[in-house]
Amino acid sequence: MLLKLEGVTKRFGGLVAVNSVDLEVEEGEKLGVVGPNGSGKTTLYNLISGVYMPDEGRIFFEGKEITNLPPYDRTKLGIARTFQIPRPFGSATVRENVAIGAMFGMANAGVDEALEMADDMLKLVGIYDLKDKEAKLLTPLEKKLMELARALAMKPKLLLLDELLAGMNPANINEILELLDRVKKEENIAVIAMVEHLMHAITKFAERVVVMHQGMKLIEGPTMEVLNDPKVIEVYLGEKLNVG
Amino acid sequence: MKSYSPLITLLLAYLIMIAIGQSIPGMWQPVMLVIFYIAIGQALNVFLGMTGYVNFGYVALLGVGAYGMGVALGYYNELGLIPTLILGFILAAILALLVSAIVGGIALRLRGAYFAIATIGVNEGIKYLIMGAKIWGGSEGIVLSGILRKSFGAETMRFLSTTFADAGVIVVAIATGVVTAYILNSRLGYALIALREDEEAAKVMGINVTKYKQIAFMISCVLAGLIGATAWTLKLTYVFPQDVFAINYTVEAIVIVMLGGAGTLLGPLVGGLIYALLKYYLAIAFPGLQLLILAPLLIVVILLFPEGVVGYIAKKARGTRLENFVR
Amino acid sequence: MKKLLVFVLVGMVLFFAGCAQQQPQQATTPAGPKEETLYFGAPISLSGKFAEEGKASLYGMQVAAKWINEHGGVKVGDTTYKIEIKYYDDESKKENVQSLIERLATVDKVKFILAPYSSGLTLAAAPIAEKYQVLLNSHGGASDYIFEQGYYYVVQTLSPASKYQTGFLDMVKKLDPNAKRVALVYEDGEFSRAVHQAAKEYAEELGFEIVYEKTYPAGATDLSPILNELKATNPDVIIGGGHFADGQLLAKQLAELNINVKAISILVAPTFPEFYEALGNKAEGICGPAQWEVGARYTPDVADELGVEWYGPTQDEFLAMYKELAGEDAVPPYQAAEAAAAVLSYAKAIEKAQSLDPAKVREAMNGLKFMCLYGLWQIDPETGKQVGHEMDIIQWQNGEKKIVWPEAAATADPCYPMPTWDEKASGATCGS
Amino acid sequence: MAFVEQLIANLLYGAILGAVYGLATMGLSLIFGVLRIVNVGHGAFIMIGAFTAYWMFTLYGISPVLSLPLAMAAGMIIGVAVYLVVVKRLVDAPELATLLAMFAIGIFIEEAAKQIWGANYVGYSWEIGSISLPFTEIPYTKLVAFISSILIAAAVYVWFRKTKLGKAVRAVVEDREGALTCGIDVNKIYALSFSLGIGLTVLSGVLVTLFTPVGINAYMGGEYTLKAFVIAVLGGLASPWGAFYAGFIFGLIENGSYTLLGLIPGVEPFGLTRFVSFVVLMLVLLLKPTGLLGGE
Amino acid sequence: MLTVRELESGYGEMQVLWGVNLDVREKSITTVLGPNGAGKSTTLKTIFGILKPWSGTVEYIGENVTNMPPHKKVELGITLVPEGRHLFPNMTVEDNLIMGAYLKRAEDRLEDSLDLVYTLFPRLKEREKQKAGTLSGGEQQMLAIARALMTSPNLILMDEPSQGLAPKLVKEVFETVLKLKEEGLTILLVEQNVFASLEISDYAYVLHEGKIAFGGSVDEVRESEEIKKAYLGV
Repeated sequence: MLLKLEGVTKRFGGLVAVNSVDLEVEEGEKLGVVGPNGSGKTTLYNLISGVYMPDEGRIFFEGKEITNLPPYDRTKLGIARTFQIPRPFGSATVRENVAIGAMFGMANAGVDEALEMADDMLKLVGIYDLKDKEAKLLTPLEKKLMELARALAMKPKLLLLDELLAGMNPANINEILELLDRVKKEENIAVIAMVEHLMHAITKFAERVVVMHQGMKLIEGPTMEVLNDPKVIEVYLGEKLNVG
Repeated sequence: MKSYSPLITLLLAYLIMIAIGQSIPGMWQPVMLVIFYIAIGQALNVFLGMTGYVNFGYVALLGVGAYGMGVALGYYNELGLIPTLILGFILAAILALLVSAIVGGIALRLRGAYFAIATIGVNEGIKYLIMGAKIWGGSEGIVLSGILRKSFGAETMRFLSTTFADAGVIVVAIATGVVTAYILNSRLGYALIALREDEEAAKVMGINVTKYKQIAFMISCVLAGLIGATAWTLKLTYVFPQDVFAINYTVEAIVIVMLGGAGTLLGPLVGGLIYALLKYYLAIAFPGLQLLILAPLLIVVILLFPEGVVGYIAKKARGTRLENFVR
Repeated sequence: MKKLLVFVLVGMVLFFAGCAQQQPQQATTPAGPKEETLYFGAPISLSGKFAEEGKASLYGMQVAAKWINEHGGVKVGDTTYKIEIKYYDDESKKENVQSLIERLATVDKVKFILAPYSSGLTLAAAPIAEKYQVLLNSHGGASDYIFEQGYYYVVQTLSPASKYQTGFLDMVKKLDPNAKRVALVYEDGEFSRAVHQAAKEYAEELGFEIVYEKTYPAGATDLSPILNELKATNPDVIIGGGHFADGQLLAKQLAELNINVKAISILVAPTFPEFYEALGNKAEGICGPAQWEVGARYTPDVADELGVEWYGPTQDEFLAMYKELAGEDAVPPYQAAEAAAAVLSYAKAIEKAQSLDPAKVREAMNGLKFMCLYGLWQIDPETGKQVGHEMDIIQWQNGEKKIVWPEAAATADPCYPMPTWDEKASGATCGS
Repeated sequence: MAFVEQLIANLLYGAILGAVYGLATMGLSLIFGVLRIVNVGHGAFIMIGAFTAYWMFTLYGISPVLSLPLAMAAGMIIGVAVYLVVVKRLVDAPELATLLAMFAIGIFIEEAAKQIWGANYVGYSWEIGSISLPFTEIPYTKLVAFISSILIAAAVYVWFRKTKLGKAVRAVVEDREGALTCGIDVNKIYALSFSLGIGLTVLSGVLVTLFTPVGINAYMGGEYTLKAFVIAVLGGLASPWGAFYAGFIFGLIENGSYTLLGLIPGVEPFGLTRFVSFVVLMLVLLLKPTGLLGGE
Repeated sequence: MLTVRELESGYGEMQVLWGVNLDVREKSITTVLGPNGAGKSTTLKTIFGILKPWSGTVEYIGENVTNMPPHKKVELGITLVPEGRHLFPNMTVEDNLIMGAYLKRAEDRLEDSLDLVYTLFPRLKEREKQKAGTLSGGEQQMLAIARALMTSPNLILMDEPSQGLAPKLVKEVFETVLKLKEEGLTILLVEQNVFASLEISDYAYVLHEGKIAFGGSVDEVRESEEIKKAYLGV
């Protein structure tokens, strides 16, 4: 068991953003988390990556409790993430951005090593040409790729992708999915990807899907099974959206 | 980009300045003035430039550094010359560390302008503690030249307050530059850039932002303390609380960093040169009117180069061969 | 890049403006075979906290230089030197003072420097003056400790801090043997502390009882906590103050809190006309130590009587020349007179030494004793401290500053005890 | 008993002084709140107000109370001018750039004032009597300063809460983009707030002289700048009301702690009151980092 | 009604729009679709004037309004419902609405507008005295739209009104948009929710990498399978 959440709850004032969620992720697993905005997905990510501490419940990573561990210590254990709205270190170059990931992530590399790793990662995601550009000058798509490279450079065991694919066109999506597949196989990274709309992408990518609804886990199971579940269609997808 | 080549530019600039000071009569003190301003800019830059946090209490660190050296020379001079000086530097560093640990521990939890303004009372606070509680001579300060003359002889005293003090300022200034260059190329530097740009994201990238902020803050403060110990105590041979906690040095250091470009290695050098030389020559050309002229000039520079002169040049130089030498 | 170009251009223009200004002073005037210009250098606080004092002292120096030039200059051998003051603005800041002293000593080749205003800045100037072996004549740095540091090239023209408040105590003791209770309230700064520590010791020597002693920080805007406390101790005499602003405030709040005593002496502030302007007739009867005051009875005749030489303008000449420089209504404060005296002492000592070598001039100063409008000038050879000059005590009487002590210099009798605040509120003045 | 009387007297004076401090900080907080500009030149504007009161009184015998509206108007004009010439171009520049610009403006004003008015310390005497209390005397001028401060602060409060323009300023503070969509001319609101902030600051300069009618000088503002910043932080920085209350507290601490510190032998209690203010600031930041009354 | 030609703009040094052409007809709903980062929001912000256009023109009923600041545009009857709502969280619902009627022209119609808004959104009337920050997400979106209506607009630019709302609420929002059209307003909509927005729109544009890749009536867009595949990610 790589990651385990037990009854995790997070409240903001009166609002219960995440309500008693249990979740288990195996090493090297590909999991999709779906749900509309406001269903608690991002809060869940923030709880796993340590941006927030849960009000109730416990979180384990490789059997070790990390419930109240600060985010920078979690990365050292092997958790990495991207952001829904990319958060590059704007005035640093793309290469430096990715190197920062290598330096302070699980890879824990020295400066020279990190810069080399950064080059490799940039080649991997295909934006090596942009390495000397200031990160703030990238297009949103490029920023997302850079964030992916930065997260991969951390050499994580668990990679949390927050709406990585949103806004990409199908060709890009396929490329990224292949890339994730390759990385996952080579390095045995567990990937949790989170999506709002792109159902067909999730079907291609995830082996298992969790649907979030109003802060709670609505359902979880094998991807196709879950997405065709009438309950899911009713509360989340609505009648108009036809999946698959 | 791991590169120490901008350091060449920096060291070269120091060499040229020292050469000018030594060869042109009357230029030595102005050069020392410029170096003093560059140094306080550089030491501030380690923190302000790389984290974006403005430390308004900055002068307090110069002040406690000055006191560290002053206390050693004034109260422990029977140890002998060399041990007293060593003690002086150690005390300066320790006092600066102590103050920065306390102030940093409290104020670094605040962000942006809140941090800046929270630190604005630091120098006043320490000043009034020293004066009110009559610590180290209270408002009468420590006057050293007589003591030094008595303990070590007139020649040594003269040597200490001129050659040695000047050499000390230069060494500290260059050390500050080297430390800056080292930080820029180290994990610390990358961590600082990351947290300056986006603290939340930096945390998730594995950066213990509190730790790195505190480290940068303390490095900056210790360097400031050493500048105070050399440029003030040794060179002026006295420490008066009203003098060493004057807020205008903080503001001047900020001006220098901003003029040159925050977070760049050469920024404080260029900023210090512009600021100190402008002021010096304006004071000579238009005595009494120099600040009246300087103020609008500063505004013009800010309007033209919001990112500082070096920041501007570095941007323009990106991709050219100059790039390696401007940062 | 255009921005950069503009910037560099502006920078260069300014730089050359600076250089252009330098040129004339480097070319020494080859006016005549036996006439040359001799520069006295001065870092002066034209900006910053000592700007007011700085300006007055500059005028004083310029008046003295002008008088010397009009009266045959300074003669060394066959050469007659015209005196000119070479001054820069030190912004009341220590780093600037050091640079400027060096510039004066090296670029301008000045051998005789008039120290900056205040003890702190004088102390900052001393190591550099010592390094270049140029004379530093303090006309605004009163603190005694400057002259206890063992500097050889540093001499003092004004009376040291320890002498400021002693005359007042002498006066009170003479006028009223029953006045015993003395309260001290002063600014917590090195200068006023030096003044009042000396005053305290002296008071105890004279048999006064110190009933209260507290300081307030520089820049305080409300002294009521300290004054409420002081009022309860019921003193006969109050001594205090520090600089200008706080002295005004002290007097103002003594009035507001209706604290009546027989005599008050406040450091620095009462010597300025603005003191009376600000307080109106509340200033009546308030005393203060002054290095000099308009009306001081130092004349060539007095010098004759004492058997010392007179040098420099008479008071009337000085006042007239000061007005020419500073404006029609300008009345010189003591900062002007002491600065003038410093210039005169240089001229006198150079003539005595018959040399422009600072070491020789310093040597000559040891035996120098003369009187000018500022009073006697004589230094302690050991330390360079001023011993000849005496402080005056001034008192506001009927809207005018009068010298009331020492008796020899007095222009009026002391008004003692001073009127109460209530009496003043109903229009009473000293002498009415 | 003497101890208690002293304490009461000091607290009374502290409250009066605190009200003046509070008002002298409101402009700073307002400008920071709306424009996120740290006005390090704050004191220079207080100085202008002080000179306004001084000149009006000495030249024309105009009572400082009547100088209040005049100073406000003068301050607002200066504020608009500074805004149009400098600040407007820096609204979107980094925080530090504006800080630096304000520093330069402060210096410029001080130096210009020195050239125009000289570096003398001047003062004026507006004698309108005083109240005698058993343990101290309070001049009516100080009471006038106290009451004016409270009234002006209240007026500003009402203006912000009830008037359309005041609400527009709040709207801009709360959400600039939202304000744009309502048709609010954000630039105009910035200019207005800036000039209002400067106006209040200049006006507070008059009140400062009502409390301390002497020591008026081109460089007098520095003292108030420092205090204003400490008070602003205590009050939560962006909130003019917070600043006003914090000024009160600051005045009480500064004067009130004197009596207590006097019990410690061998120290200078007056100097230590300043240290106490600093410790209080640090404690507040430690316990409630957003300031005593900060909502953010 | 609104004609946009060769519009270019961006943030700082980064160009986002590379020549956008748009037409909005009176009393219609026009939708701009496109992937994230294509420049949809940037287009609206530039039209409204929050971002300065680098080049190109914006015409509104024949008048060139390219460089007109936002408040002048509000005066002409253009307003924006910004992405992320941008309410005044510490002001009451009522004050938020009153701020909407800030300009003279709108203030004169304050009562009428309030009536209209409260009829459209009875929930807001109930919460009149509540602070805007305490409303639920759906209510906040309603308030944002209501506040825009208070400016008495003719043309409303709407930026992702359904963002972050549960599917049921999304439906409600789109119904509201339709209602506004029935009230005679013109709407330029930016949406990620392709299906829902196509359903209510009359015209649609597809934005791709800062340029208009396709534009036309909703039916034309629907039919163009290729466009769907390439750009809409459907």
